Amino acid sequence: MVGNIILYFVVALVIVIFSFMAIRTDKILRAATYLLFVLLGSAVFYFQMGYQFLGAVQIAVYAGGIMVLFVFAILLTHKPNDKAAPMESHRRIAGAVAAGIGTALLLYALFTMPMVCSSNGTMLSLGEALSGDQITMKMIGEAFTGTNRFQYLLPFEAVSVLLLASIIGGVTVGRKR
Amino acid sequence: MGITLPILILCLPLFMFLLLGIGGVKMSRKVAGILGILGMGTTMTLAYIVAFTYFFSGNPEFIIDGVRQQYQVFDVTWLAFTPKLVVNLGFLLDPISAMMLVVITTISFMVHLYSWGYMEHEGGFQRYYAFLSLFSFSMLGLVVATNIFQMYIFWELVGVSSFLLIGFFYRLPSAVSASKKAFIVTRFADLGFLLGILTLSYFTDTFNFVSMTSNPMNVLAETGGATFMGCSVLTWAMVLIFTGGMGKSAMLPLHIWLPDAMEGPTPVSALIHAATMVVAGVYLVARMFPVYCVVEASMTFICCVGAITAFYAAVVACTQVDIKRVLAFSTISQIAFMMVSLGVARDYMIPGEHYSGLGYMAGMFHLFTHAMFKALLFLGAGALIHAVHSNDYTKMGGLRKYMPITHWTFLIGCLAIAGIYPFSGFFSKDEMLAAMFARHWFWGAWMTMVAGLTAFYMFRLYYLIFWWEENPEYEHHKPHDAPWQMSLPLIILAAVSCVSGFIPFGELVTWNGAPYHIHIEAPVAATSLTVAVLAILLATVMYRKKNPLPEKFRNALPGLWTAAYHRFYWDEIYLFITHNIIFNGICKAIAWFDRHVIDATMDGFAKVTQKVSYSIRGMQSGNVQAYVLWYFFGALALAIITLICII
Amino acid sequence: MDLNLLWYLVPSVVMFACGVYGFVTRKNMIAILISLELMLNSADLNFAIFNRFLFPGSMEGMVFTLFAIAIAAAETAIAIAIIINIYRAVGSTNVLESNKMKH
Amino acid sequence: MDYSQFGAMMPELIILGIFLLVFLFDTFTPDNGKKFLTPFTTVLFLLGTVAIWIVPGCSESVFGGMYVDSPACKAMKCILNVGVFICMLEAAKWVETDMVIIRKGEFYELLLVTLFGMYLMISARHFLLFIIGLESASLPIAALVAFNKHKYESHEAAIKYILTAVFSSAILLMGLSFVYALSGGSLYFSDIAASFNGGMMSTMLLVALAFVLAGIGFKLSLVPFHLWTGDVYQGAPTAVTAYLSVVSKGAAAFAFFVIFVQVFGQVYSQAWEWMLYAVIIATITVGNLFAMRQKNMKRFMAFSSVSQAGYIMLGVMAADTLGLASMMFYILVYVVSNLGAFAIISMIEDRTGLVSMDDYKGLHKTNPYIAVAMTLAMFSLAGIPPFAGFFSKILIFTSVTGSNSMALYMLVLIALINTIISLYYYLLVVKAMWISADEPKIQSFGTGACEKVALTLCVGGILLLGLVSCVYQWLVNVVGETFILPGLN
Amino acid sequence: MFGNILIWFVIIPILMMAGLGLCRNNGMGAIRAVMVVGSTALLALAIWLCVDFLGLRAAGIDDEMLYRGSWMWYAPLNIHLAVGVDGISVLMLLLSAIIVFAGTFASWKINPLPKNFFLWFALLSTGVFGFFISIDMFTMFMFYEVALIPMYLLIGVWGTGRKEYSAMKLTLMLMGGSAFLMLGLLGIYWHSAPEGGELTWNILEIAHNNAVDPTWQNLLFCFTFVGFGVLGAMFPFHTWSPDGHACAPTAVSMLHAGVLMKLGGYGCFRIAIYLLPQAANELAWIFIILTGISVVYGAFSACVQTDLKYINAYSSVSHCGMVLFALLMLNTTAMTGAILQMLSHGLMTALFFALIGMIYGRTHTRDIRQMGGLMQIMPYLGVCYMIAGFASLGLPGLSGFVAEMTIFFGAWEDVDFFHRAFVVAATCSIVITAVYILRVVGKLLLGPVYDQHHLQLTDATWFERFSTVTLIICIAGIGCFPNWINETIQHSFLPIVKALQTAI
Repeated sequence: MVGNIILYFVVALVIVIFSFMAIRTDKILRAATYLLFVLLGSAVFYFQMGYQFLGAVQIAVYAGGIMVLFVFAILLTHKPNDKAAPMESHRRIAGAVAAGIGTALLLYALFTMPMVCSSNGTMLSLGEALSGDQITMKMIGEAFTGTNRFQYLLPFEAVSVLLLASIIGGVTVGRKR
Repeated sequence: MGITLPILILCLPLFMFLLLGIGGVKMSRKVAGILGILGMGTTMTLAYIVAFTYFFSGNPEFIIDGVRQQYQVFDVTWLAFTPKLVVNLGFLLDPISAMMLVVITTISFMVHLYSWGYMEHEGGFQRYYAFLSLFSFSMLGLVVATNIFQMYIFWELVGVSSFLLIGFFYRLPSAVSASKKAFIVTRFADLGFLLGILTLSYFTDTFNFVSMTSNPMNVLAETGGATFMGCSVLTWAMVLIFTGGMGKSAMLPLHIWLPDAMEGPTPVSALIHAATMVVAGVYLVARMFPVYCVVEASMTFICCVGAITAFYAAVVACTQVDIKRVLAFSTISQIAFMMVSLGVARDYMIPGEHYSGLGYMAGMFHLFTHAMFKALLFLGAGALIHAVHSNDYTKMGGLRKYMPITHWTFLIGCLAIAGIYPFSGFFSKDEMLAAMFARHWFWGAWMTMVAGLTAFYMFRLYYLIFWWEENPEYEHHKPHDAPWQMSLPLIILAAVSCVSGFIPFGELVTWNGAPYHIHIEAPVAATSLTVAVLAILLATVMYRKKNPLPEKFRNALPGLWTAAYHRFYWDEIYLFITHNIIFNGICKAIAWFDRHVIDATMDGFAKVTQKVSYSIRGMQSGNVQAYVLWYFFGALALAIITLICII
Repeated sequence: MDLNLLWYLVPSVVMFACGVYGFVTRKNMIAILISLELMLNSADLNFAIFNRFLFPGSMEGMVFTLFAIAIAAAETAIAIAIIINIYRAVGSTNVLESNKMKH
Repeated sequence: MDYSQFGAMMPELIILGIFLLVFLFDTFTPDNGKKFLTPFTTVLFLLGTVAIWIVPGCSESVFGGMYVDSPACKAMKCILNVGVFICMLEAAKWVETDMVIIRKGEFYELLLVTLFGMYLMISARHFLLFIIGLESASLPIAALVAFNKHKYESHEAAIKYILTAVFSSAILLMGLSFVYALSGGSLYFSDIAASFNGGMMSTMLLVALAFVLAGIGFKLSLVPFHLWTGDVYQGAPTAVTAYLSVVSKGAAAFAFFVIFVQVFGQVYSQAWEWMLYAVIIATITVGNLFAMRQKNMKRFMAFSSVSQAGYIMLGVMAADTLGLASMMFYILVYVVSNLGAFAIISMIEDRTGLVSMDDYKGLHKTNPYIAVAMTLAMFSLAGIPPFAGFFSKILIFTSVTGSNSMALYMLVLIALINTIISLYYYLLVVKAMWISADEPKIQSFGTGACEKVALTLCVGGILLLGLVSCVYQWLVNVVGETFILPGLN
Repeated sequence: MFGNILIWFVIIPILMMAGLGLCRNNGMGAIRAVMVVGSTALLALAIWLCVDFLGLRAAGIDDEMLYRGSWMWYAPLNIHLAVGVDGISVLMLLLSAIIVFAGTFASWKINPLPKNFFLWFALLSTGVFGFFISIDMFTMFMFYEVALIPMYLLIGVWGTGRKEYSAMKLTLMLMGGSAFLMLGLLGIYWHSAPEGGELTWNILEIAHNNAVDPTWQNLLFCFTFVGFGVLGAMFPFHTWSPDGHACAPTAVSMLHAGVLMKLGGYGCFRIAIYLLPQAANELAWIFIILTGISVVYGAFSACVQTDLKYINAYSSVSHCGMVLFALLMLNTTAMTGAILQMLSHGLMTALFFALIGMIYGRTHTRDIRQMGGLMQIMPYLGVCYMIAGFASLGLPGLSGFVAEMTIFFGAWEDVDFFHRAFVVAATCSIVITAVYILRVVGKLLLGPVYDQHHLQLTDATWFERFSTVTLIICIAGIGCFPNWINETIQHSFLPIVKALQTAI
């Protein structure tokens, strides 16, 4: 219980701080690294919430796959001494305002969300939420291969088409001529 | 009476107009002239037949128990505004229309004949005859109108024929502007006429003269005592209708077009602007006479307008240089005379007055005689102009030796208009003055004075043309009498002017059809004769031989003379109003407003759109981050604004 | 004190906001892409959180997240391909230089 | 598990089949056989379209309600197919040009895959499937936009497109996560609709709606989510621009309708009616204001299409069967009109490289038929009778005012006033072609067979679609048969 | 469907377009042949219809509309292609046919692109004829817009002067009007039947149902009246007219002023007044003010213009204002006068514009200050111009007089001070009309020749004579024998006036 809270705070801090640093640092490679920490932090949250498979996928796909893409891309497009000067200030102010209003609005929305207030005025704690059945790999496997309600064979097939299309697209864009 | 003759009377001139107007280009002058004269001659004959049949056949259609009837020969529907308010075209025979048929066709025929000589060398000869036919048609249609709307229709048509004929010499800017002026001024007056008809017919539900005049009290009853701005609506209606007459008959203040109308060929002036069209106003009042009598105020109005105009025109006529202008003002004055005469007449017996209907008869009588002698004078003036090639009496003088026929006929005309026994003018004028005196001594005295002025300026004119001193230019270019086509009408008209006073007019034309026996009122006749003779004597003294007397007179009253010479500045006032106020002040302002306010507003919408379009183009800055910023703000704004609105 | 969904949502929202801020303020296209990853990740996290705390009995949200990760991968792949492409064409990945078409 | 359910997805399967055949053909034919690729694909696609048309639809939803191929959906797919077919014909010449020819296989493959994605968008009744469809429909387009590798604009357009697209999908996912939170644990459309009731309003719902609207609005280029449109349309190859402007937009509009009316219909008047109201006004107006001063024809068409999207959205505003039918009809008419215009723009661009409106001056002297076709397309877009655009506009206006709400009348009034502005700029094109006295810059040129067919189809559509009422009647029938719309609140 | 005679009014122009499509681009002979045959056929058809219609009426057939036909078009919205004519439509069709006929001859030598010119011309005719035969609001509106849009190209391509600006302005303003109109029509449609009844676009059925909610009527009346009023050149929406007319080619000016502006007036009473009688009674005063201003304002503006076409355009503003003004008096006589004024104005403005075009074609200027004494040089044209002028200023025997008088007498039936005051103001316009007409006639035709180069100019050619004579005959015909037209129109107004009276 307490461990969970401590873990939460650590991870939350990691996410917040590294998110912030990822968008503030001048060095692009560092930004990628900070992003990695954020993603890993998210993965930890997934684990903490009992979504082991999701966490694993997060680490494998994001941290493993996407980050590699980023690093390659950065190395390919990076020039030495390519220190980006910061954006002009009015843009930064505008961005800050946008982010600020966005945060405020989203948080307001979330804190007043009806589900929170409706069920006897109480919210499930993490422990209560985790008290049900664990999600097993079998369940996930069945969900991904079934065609009934709450089974996802069709999206699974469809997303494969999407990935294929992305590959073709990527290849097309990447081809020399 | 069958309808063939009346229809022919109307259709023949119309047909001649179309024939000469459309086919004229292909005709020689001679053919056109002969056709025109023949056509008019036939019309005249037919009109005589009709008129004489009406007056003298004794047919019960026309006369019952000695009272002449109004007889509608035909009356066909032309346009039905509402089931009740229907415009008919018809042919009304009654004493005044029959009399007018005679006058119009006679003068018209004379003018046709005369013009053959007068216009011989002018271009557009065929067109001229076409227009004359058009005018004759319109004028005939006007006088035989069975209803006020038909009258209005032909009223407009005579206006336009007058326009066309005044502007006959259309290459001269002065003729063009004179014709424009004539048309627009009369048009303005016709507006009043139209409003009058609108108002009147709204109450009577009919346009028909017979049904309106046969029971005028009914008309009054139908208005139900409605008033507008303190006057009964019937007064308004009748005064407005009279306004139309004022325009056509050149009453003050709508007289300004008539002197300018002299820009037209002189025969045209004789026909239209002396004998026929300009008396349409008088005719109109006579036509509506019983209804006018119902509203006393309108009669008073007519009297006042007539009296003022008569005097004004007579004074102005004393100073004019252009002989046609003098005649024009004389015409105005004489028509005003008739107006006053009508104005003093009544259709009911005023206790103690025997003469209530006399003014009507006298006015009509004067209309008749005036048409003859004024046409004579104009045609004579035309002969003079033809000989001297100028309208200006300073270019004339001493012409009696060169142009005897013209001289004698002109003199007869002058005597007639001056009211000297036994010429026709004496009789009619005498009756008029008698009627006026009978009504109130003021009218009589005032108009006697006008009669004196008339005699004076006519003889002034006569002497200045035929006596005074010879123009030295005659040696180069000797003036001579006009050819027979021109002389013949002069002689005929002079003869008529001599004898027509003896026509028993009162037997033929009275307001109610009942005969009236004319007898000379001795005191009145004596007074007017005396005044006339004195005036003639004065003119003789002043103008018979070249002498400095006129110059002295002029210098004695410089202000009056200048003002009279400039016709008391009416033209200038009108010019100021029309040009400076209406044209520059209103029209230009409105046109400016239209372009720079209304149109600019419409263009302004386009311009503003364009401006906005340019001003928001920064939104599309080309930077994807800015795009996303807009995107994000847009999404947030949607949520927030809806949130605010709902909460 | 117990962990409930709001605890988890806060870092998620912050991540999202950082992503927005990063997108509009970074010049390097890859950095912008990194910001986008933050935003996508935040949304993914949301699904998982809602699933766990609101509907613990089902796994709709989790599955959605799984697919969303795959989609994010596809997006990143194509975006990176285009960025590399543009780098080859103009020799720069500065987004400010890609504004030839405007107004 | 019942794999036979895939049988219900005939349209998707057919498209995927074609995609695979093209892929195989492209991969395994020797280089000298490649020249048959275009006719092969085009004919195959035509056959596929016919097949989709013929194969009866299935109103039953499959995969537990995740997918439905109702007649209305099928009708929409057929409309899209018409657009894609014309696009293919228009692109036939372009894909044979030097820089593109080696990648023409990819061009067709990507085209087909995106079409597949759009099919999924249309038929999806579950947000997961919808998102996948949406992404399949938008991500490969980025590759298509970047197709003109020798042109800088193409790259710039691609980067702008992909960054905005990813951003919008992040927003959309965020919005959907909120929807999920409110939905009762299911992302099936029917479940969400059932879980909403009129009383439940919350900030969260508003945010969710706004974000979902923004996310789909990106595809439709609704203002203010449209800013990528101008640049991308200008930079992309013309064939792709044409595709982007009609087909992609059409699918998104249909999906928009389904989502907002079927899923969120319960909160129509409380929440999204006013959002959409504002967005429509902004879209029409801003699109017009931008379009009226554009000189580049593609950019011009971009903003014109922004404005047109606003009119399309009026159908959603109506939110009933008539609205949907009118909207679909509008899209169909828009497809032929816009593609007619793009056919000409791409023809001229291929021949001469000119895309400025000023270059079109005096076109009627050198290419009268093309000028006439362009004029018809412009008139149709402007909504001038007797061309189809007039009917589509009027029908959609009629459907919007059906509820007799004064606010909607005012919306229609604003839209109508905006048609004046749009008429202005469409007439600018007509003016350039017909009225300008300048010497024509574009020489007389011949048209290829494919272009002729494409143009004939478009002109035929422009002339006939409105006058022949059966198309609209058919749409009303298919929509009425299958769409059971919830009562709106 | 093809058995209905009315449909042929639309089919013939379409056939003409098809025929023109087959002609070569510069095959002047073939193009003219198609146009002459087509326009003659239309004229013949119109005359035949007119005669037949009068015959049927004389035989006592008393339906509101004759030759009715109705074919379902857009079933979901109950849109029909519904046709039918009453006396007014018949006369309007006749007018249109005459002007199309005259316009064909007036543009005998059109250049450049004759084929395209006549194509658009025929499309415009299609719209005009279609509008007058329709009794379904939707098709009416469609044809209305069909008639508007060819104007842009006709002015833009074949016009003169600031043609691009003017064409755009005209098109946009008229389309702006039709935007309001469309909204009005939509409103009427959605209120066209009582609760639960079947909605309809059919004018007769709507009038019969009389179900438009009173609160909505006022709004819809404003929309529809303004919408049509823009085309009727109602103040302050008239400014397209001077510029548009000034720049348009001859035949287009003729058709536009002659027929197209009549669409506005026709629509005003057929839709705005007939279908929304209650609002018409209630709100007429607003528009009486506006149209009353139009009448006087247009006349005053015309007085100071120097461009012949501008003069005529402003005069059209005045005369068309009179049409709407009379319609708003809401009684049979005045409305009859309005229709007569439409006919009269259509014919005489067409004649005016034809003549101006012919004069301009010779002198290459329309500035009256640059011309003078043309009567000596081209007497035929001069005489025709004067006749047109006289018709315009209301000379008896020509059509203008009949129309104006009917209007005044009708308008005078409204007794209150407000109406009377405006009628008096309107009557004043006849004087102002005389002023500007005579001003033009004086400067242009009479007086000395201004420019000696003009002395070499020739008079009218045969096709020009043909075109003008046709129009003059019609003008004089109406002017001399108005009653049959008058009766026809009055009869057609009965249902409308009845609707108005029951709505009070």
